Amino acid sequence: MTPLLSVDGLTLKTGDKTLVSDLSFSLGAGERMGLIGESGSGKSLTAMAVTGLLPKSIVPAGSILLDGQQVVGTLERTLNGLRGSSVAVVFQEPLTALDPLMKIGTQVAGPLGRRLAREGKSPPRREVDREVLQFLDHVALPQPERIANSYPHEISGGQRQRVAIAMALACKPKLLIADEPTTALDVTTQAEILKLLDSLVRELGMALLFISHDLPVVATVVDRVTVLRNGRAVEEGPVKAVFDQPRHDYTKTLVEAARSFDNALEGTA
Amino acid sequence: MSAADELTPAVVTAARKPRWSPTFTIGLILVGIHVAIALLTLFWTPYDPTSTTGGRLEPPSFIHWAGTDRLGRDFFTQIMIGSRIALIVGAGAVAIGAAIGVTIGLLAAFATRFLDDALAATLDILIAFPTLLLAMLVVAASEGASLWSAILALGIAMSAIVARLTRILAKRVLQNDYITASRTSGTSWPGVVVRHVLPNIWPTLSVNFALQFGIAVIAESSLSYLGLGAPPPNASWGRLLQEAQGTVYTAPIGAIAPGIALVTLVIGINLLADGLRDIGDPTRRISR
Amino acid sequence: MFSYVVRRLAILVLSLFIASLVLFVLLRLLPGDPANTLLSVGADPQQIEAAREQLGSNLPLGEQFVRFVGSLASFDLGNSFISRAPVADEIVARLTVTLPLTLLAFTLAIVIAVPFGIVSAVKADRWYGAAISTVSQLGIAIPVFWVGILLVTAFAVNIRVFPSGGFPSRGWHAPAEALRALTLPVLTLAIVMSASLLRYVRTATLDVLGSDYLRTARALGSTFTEALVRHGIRNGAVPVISILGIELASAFLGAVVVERVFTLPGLGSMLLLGIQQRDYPNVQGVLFVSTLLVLLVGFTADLAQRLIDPRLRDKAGAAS
Amino acid sequence: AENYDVDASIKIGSLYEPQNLDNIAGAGQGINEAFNSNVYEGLFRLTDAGSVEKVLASDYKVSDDGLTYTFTLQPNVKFHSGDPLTAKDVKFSIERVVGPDSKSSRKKSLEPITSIETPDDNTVVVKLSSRSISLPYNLSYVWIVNDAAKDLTSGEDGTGPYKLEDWRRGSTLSLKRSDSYWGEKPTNGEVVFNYFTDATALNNALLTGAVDVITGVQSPDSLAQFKDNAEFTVSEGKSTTKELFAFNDRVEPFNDVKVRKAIARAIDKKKLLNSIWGEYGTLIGSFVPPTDPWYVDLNGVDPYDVDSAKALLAEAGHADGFTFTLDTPNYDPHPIVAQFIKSELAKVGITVNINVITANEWYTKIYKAHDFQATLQEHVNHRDIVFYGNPDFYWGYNNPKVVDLIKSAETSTTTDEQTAKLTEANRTIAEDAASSWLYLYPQIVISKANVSGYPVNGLNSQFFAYGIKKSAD
Amino acid sequence: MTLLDVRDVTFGYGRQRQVLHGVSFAVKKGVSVGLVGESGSGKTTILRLLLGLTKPTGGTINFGGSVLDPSSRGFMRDYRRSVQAVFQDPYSSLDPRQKVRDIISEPLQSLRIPGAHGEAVAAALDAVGLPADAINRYPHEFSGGQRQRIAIARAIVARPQLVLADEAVSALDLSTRIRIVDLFKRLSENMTLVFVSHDLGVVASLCEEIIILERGHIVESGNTREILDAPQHPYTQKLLQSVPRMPR
Ligand SMILES: Nc1ncnc2c1ncn2[C@@H]1O[C@H](COP(=O)(O)OP(=O)(O)OP(=O)(O)O)[C@@H](O)[C@H]1O
Ligand SMILES: Nc1ncnc2c1ncn2[C@@H]1O[C@H](COP(=O)(O)OP(=O)(O)OP(=O)(O)O)[C@@H](O)[C@H]1O
Ligand SMILES: [Mg+2]
Ligand SMILES: [Mg+2]
Repeated sequence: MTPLLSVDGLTLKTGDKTLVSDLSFSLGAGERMGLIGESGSGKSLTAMAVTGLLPKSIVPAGSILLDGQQVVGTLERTLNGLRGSSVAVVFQEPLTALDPLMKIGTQVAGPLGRRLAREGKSPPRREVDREVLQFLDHVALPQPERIANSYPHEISGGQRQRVAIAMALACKPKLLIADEPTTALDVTTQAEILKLLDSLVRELGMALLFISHDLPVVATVVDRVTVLRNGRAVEEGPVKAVFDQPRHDYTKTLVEAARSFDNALEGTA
Repeated sequence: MSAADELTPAVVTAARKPRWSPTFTIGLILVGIHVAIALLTLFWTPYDPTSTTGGRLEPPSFIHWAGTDRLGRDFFTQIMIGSRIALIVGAGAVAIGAAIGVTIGLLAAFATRFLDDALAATLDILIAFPTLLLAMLVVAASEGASLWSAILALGIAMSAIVARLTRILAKRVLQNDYITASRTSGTSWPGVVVRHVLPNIWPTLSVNFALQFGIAVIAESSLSYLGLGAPPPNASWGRLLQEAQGTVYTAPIGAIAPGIALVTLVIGINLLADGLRDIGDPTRRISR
Repeated sequence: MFSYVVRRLAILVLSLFIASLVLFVLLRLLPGDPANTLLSVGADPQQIEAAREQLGSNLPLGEQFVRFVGSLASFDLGNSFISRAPVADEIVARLTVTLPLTLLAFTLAIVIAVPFGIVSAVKADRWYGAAISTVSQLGIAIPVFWVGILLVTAFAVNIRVFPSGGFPSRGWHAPAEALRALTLPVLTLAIVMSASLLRYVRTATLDVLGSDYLRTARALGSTFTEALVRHGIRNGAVPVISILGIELASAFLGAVVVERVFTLPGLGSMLLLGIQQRDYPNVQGVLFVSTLLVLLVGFTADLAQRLIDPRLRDKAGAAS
Repeated sequence: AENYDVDASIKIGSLYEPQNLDNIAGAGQGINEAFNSNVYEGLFRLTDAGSVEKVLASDYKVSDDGLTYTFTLQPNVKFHSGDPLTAKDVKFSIERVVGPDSKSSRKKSLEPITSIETPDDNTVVVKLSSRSISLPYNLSYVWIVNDAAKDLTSGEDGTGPYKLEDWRRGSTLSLKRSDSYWGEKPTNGEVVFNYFTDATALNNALLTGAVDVITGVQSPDSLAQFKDNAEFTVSEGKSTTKELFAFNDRVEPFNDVKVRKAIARAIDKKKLLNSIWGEYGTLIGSFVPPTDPWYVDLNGVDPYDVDSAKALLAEAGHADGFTFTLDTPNYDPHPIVAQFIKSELAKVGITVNINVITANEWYTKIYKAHDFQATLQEHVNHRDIVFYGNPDFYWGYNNPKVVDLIKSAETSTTTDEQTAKLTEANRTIAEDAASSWLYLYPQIVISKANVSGYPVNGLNSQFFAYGIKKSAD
Repeated sequence: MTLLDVRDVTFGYGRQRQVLHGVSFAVKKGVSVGLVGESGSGKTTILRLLLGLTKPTGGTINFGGSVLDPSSRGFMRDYRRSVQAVFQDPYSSLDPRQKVRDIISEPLQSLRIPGAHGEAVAAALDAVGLPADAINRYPHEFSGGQRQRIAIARAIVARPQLVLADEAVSALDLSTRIRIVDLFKRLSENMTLVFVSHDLGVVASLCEEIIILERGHIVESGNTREILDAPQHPYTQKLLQSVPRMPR
């Protein structure tokens, strides 16, 4: 069976500068993979390349097969069909990812309506509204009606991030990409969101590409990781294997660092 | 792990040369030509600007490149002097607008909330005011209308806009942690302004000054066109255009040449401003 | 929202009062005597004194101001020193020229600037996007009156399709003629205004294009156009609306010049003439009315922004 | 154009919009243009040719001592409001002009009037304190208005061939033929004055057909399009407008006649006139235009001669020249004239500082306060040499001989005597170079070829519209 | 010896927004303190008070026996020499228009500290592990970790007794974070550190004492080890549970 996503020899350049080089990995349906690496290592660019939303100044080469469809060099129209149905993204910054001038309910209804249309259904407004509330409820937002009626600035960062997740979920994509979805949040909120994400992805049987620079965070939600450094994959494998026996020096320093903070907490330093 | 290996990536990405954009180059050339001409007129012009030796409204020729005016004076000489006037007007108005505007803007940025609110509201009212109309009034009425009254009026009209911009920029700078750091390093408020605020608001301000310069040049020419600007000994382009409007059939060059001179200068300045915006801040990084 | 409107109106009235005070003082500071205008070579000094008395321009300043504000409160702008006609009547008559001129030009400018501004931002990497942007640079650098002169030369003198100036004596009772008379002035003003407006639209569009919410919408399957329409218009409108307010004010300023170029009997020519003649009631009246209009436009722009942007609404609510 | 349209609407383009509608309330020259003999009539009228003819006065008698004038009024004259014209209206109208509220510049010339009597509805008797040979001429400026009229600044009640139809300030003033006019019926149905603020727009308006005739062409450059063009008629009339370079004769160095003469000789007026007016306009060498009876050509008194100018300056003790400020009104043509003077006088070592002022300031600073060294001004009036007989006038020329000549000319018994005296005065001021008279403006009227019958001289900026004919093309 | 003594300090932005409710704690010389709490709990506010940038609305702060009084110039001059700060965002805490030399020497100049400034700057750079030639460069030429080193160099150049750090490592990625934490650890041997962070792991590896803050109240404080091993307050427990761990 062909994997849901297979990235092969992906290279991203801007001018004569190479931002990501020769990156390959693949992800089967329902699989969960983490992309880790320090800031600027090309994680977000890779995610954008997968959705075909790279800035115009960045030129991709190589191949990205998503749900059987080539993404690199493909017409915008074809990609539009792919986005939302095969892949959906949750971005890092919850404040700016939502339209500040639109009520939450309306924003969630957007992707939801598109999915329903795709499925050939055209339910009445009331029906759509109800389903919006369901999704808000799904991401454990209290008082979904109030939230649906609010503007983004009226709810907290954690709540906004939940809304962003709800919007992505409303697409029922085969692959969910989460680009550092919790970096802007408090530890306690982060823990809640991670748990939520974990359970929802499982429940809906989606594949997950989880991006973060925070090893422990990645470890809590994925099965496999790819470690990026300066746009190159330096190591790849199951979470446990990579974190227990890192082979690459870079991975080693990352793991050591993470463990040292863990140890400090445990008092085993 | 030593600190040294941390140096590699960042330093490589950072060594970004200011981009010398074509816009900037074109702007620089246009403005440079005008500045050069203006400086030249201080020492030499093709003809004495007051000499009436030519014929009446001669067409352009090798002797008189842009022909002559009604009194037989060389028109090209007048246009050249126009460059000087325009540059003086622009620079003078910006200098006045900047001096008043930056001071008030900084005061507002540092003031207590109440005073700041009051100043901000006043500035808003002033900006809502048809300030240029008032400038017109002042010029129209000032005893012995002179170039300087036009410059002063334009400068004052400009200062409210500069003040508002300065206030916003300074407030933004003041939010940065380096200001707090500077305070905790024992630097006084005036020290903070000189060390941190001014250098950091300068790039944006200077772009704005360039734009205001262009606006002032246009405004002065409009005032002159309405007969409210620089009086006769000063060959302001606006006045040349106004005078030439009556002879547009017999000597069309008069209604065109000063206009082109004006437009090239203003475009040059605007392009320069755009270019400054692009390259002005060498510290700007591609992404953060 | 309601309390905001009330507060805003209070500020408006206050601004207007301050504005008229400034106007009043500024006008009296000007040298020159309105009585002079009524004289001609040959008049003798006693006549001049008589004229001053008749105008009330010999009263103490304070008294003049009290009179002025007092009559303002009863919507009376006084009578012209020179023509003796009620200022308000003349302003109303002249508004029938200036308002259509400004509003038509403004509308035309928006009609030009918005689509072209959006195209030049969305297609910034295509030649025509760059071309639009460059042409708008040119538009910003050209003084209004020169555009007027060039248009007259091209369309009125060379190919005589439009009148070079003036307004039909029957005004809007001859609508076709009146519109024809306004065509070139409106074009002149619109060309210059649309250039600067276009740049603001372009910037606002670029901001929207770089926004995360647009990226999010696209990442969740909306097409580029759909996302731009759904999210871009309102978000782009917020900064553009406040600029529109300022632009409308500058349109009025441009109208003064344009009315001069095309000899239109509008507020601008009334103002210029009033300044020349030191006809204080006229000048005061025009400036007062134009300040009122500008403030009202600003007020409307603020309200419109608040209606669109809930964040502004809440800020106001929290502060009050 | 004999086959003309009796109901035609004549559109007249002009630069002189009236400030208001009353010529004694400071309405400016525009009101004379629009209303004199069109809406209002006087007892007399100054014709376009420069003679004085009877209008509302059907006849008049002068007593032998010249101190009593008895006027008989034209019968059956009605005001536009329908009231009949009576002697009371005439008395009221004259008193208005000499009254305290009057801002008329003619007030002074009517000073000899001591009383006005109205023995019956048809007769007016005017008594004078001294002889005034110009009384009929001076009365041609006095509009006869209805004594019952209320608002004359924005309305009218005259006896003329036209009624005011509509006045849109800043734009147009329309006059409609009055059906109850006592005299000959106008040859058109309506005249509309279209006002412009600049000469170019005015020309364009004629060119594009927005107006039929323009009253005063301001520069020769626009004429190129109209001359040799069969669509238009260009007529050059005789003007009374003089461009004057006035010295303050009270102050150094202009109190020295040699300096004044030197300056007069240092300026190439021919070149100046050519610069401003091309081939149009006239040099007159004094203040009196050819349409005044006391005109003589005085160009020879101080001809252009730089060398003799220098010599005169040296004689006056200014061999190295001197510096003075020229207060220049900020409107055409003064600024450009000032620049010409500056460059001309530079050749004889005199430095001119040009100080640009507004028209308003001109009145305050120069006309009232006499606070100036030299200035530029255009003087539009007919027969205004009398100003040189007033030592308090702004230029401060004080020659007792001229004062006396001008005063006694007014009390002359015959016009010949008056003419002789004023001619003498004219010659004297020229010899004194009381001022420097730069040139006489041309008076150019342009119309569409199908329009005729308009006045071409425009004396005192009058523009009689009743004879204008427009052929039905 | 007690360096800082904070007593019943309350603070509010404006009348309604009470941010700190009677906060009391002490900082002893040589004992670094970690201040932990969620976003908005008042950590930065406490730091601003300690820096004398704002005045408490109630309570007092004592430094070396005298009351911290921001309006007293004489006191503040001495105080500034003793207390310096490092901030969270390495991008906004350095003036982009100043060279590293000017940035680091600013406290020396402003506090009129005598002696060769050049040497002091070089020593500070060396202490934070930056090459000596860094002084002629601008901040934007450095990575986030390096910038934070520059900020630390500025804080220590005048040899203060107390350094206050506000989320000084939160913006850095993991590998850089550990190195900066190591640097702080080394420095805290010579001076006292008050370290504000929401990251328990960082505080645990750096500070001997810990103060847990919840919405302007101190809910728990004391020896770090003891509290982490046996958190008493439910809030502390929740915090501790939320920290993601590496798989074992
Ligand atoms: N639009 C762009 N044009 C040019 N270079 C870019 C652009 N966007 C990002 N880059 C560069 O590409 C590199 C990778 O960026 P990317 O955003 O993928 O990093 P990241 O791994 O997501 O980092 P972070 O953890 O900070 O989000 C960086 O060096 C960045 O400067
Ligand atoms: N200038 C200010 N005006 C009004 N309220 C403020 C201001 N600064 C902070 N606050 C409020 O005070 C409270 C405490 O803020 P503070 O910055 O001290 O929190 P913090 O613990 O540092 O949070 P973070 O971890 O997000 O930095 C917050 O509710 C915040 O909204
Ligand atoms: Mg990223
Ligand atoms: Mg904080």
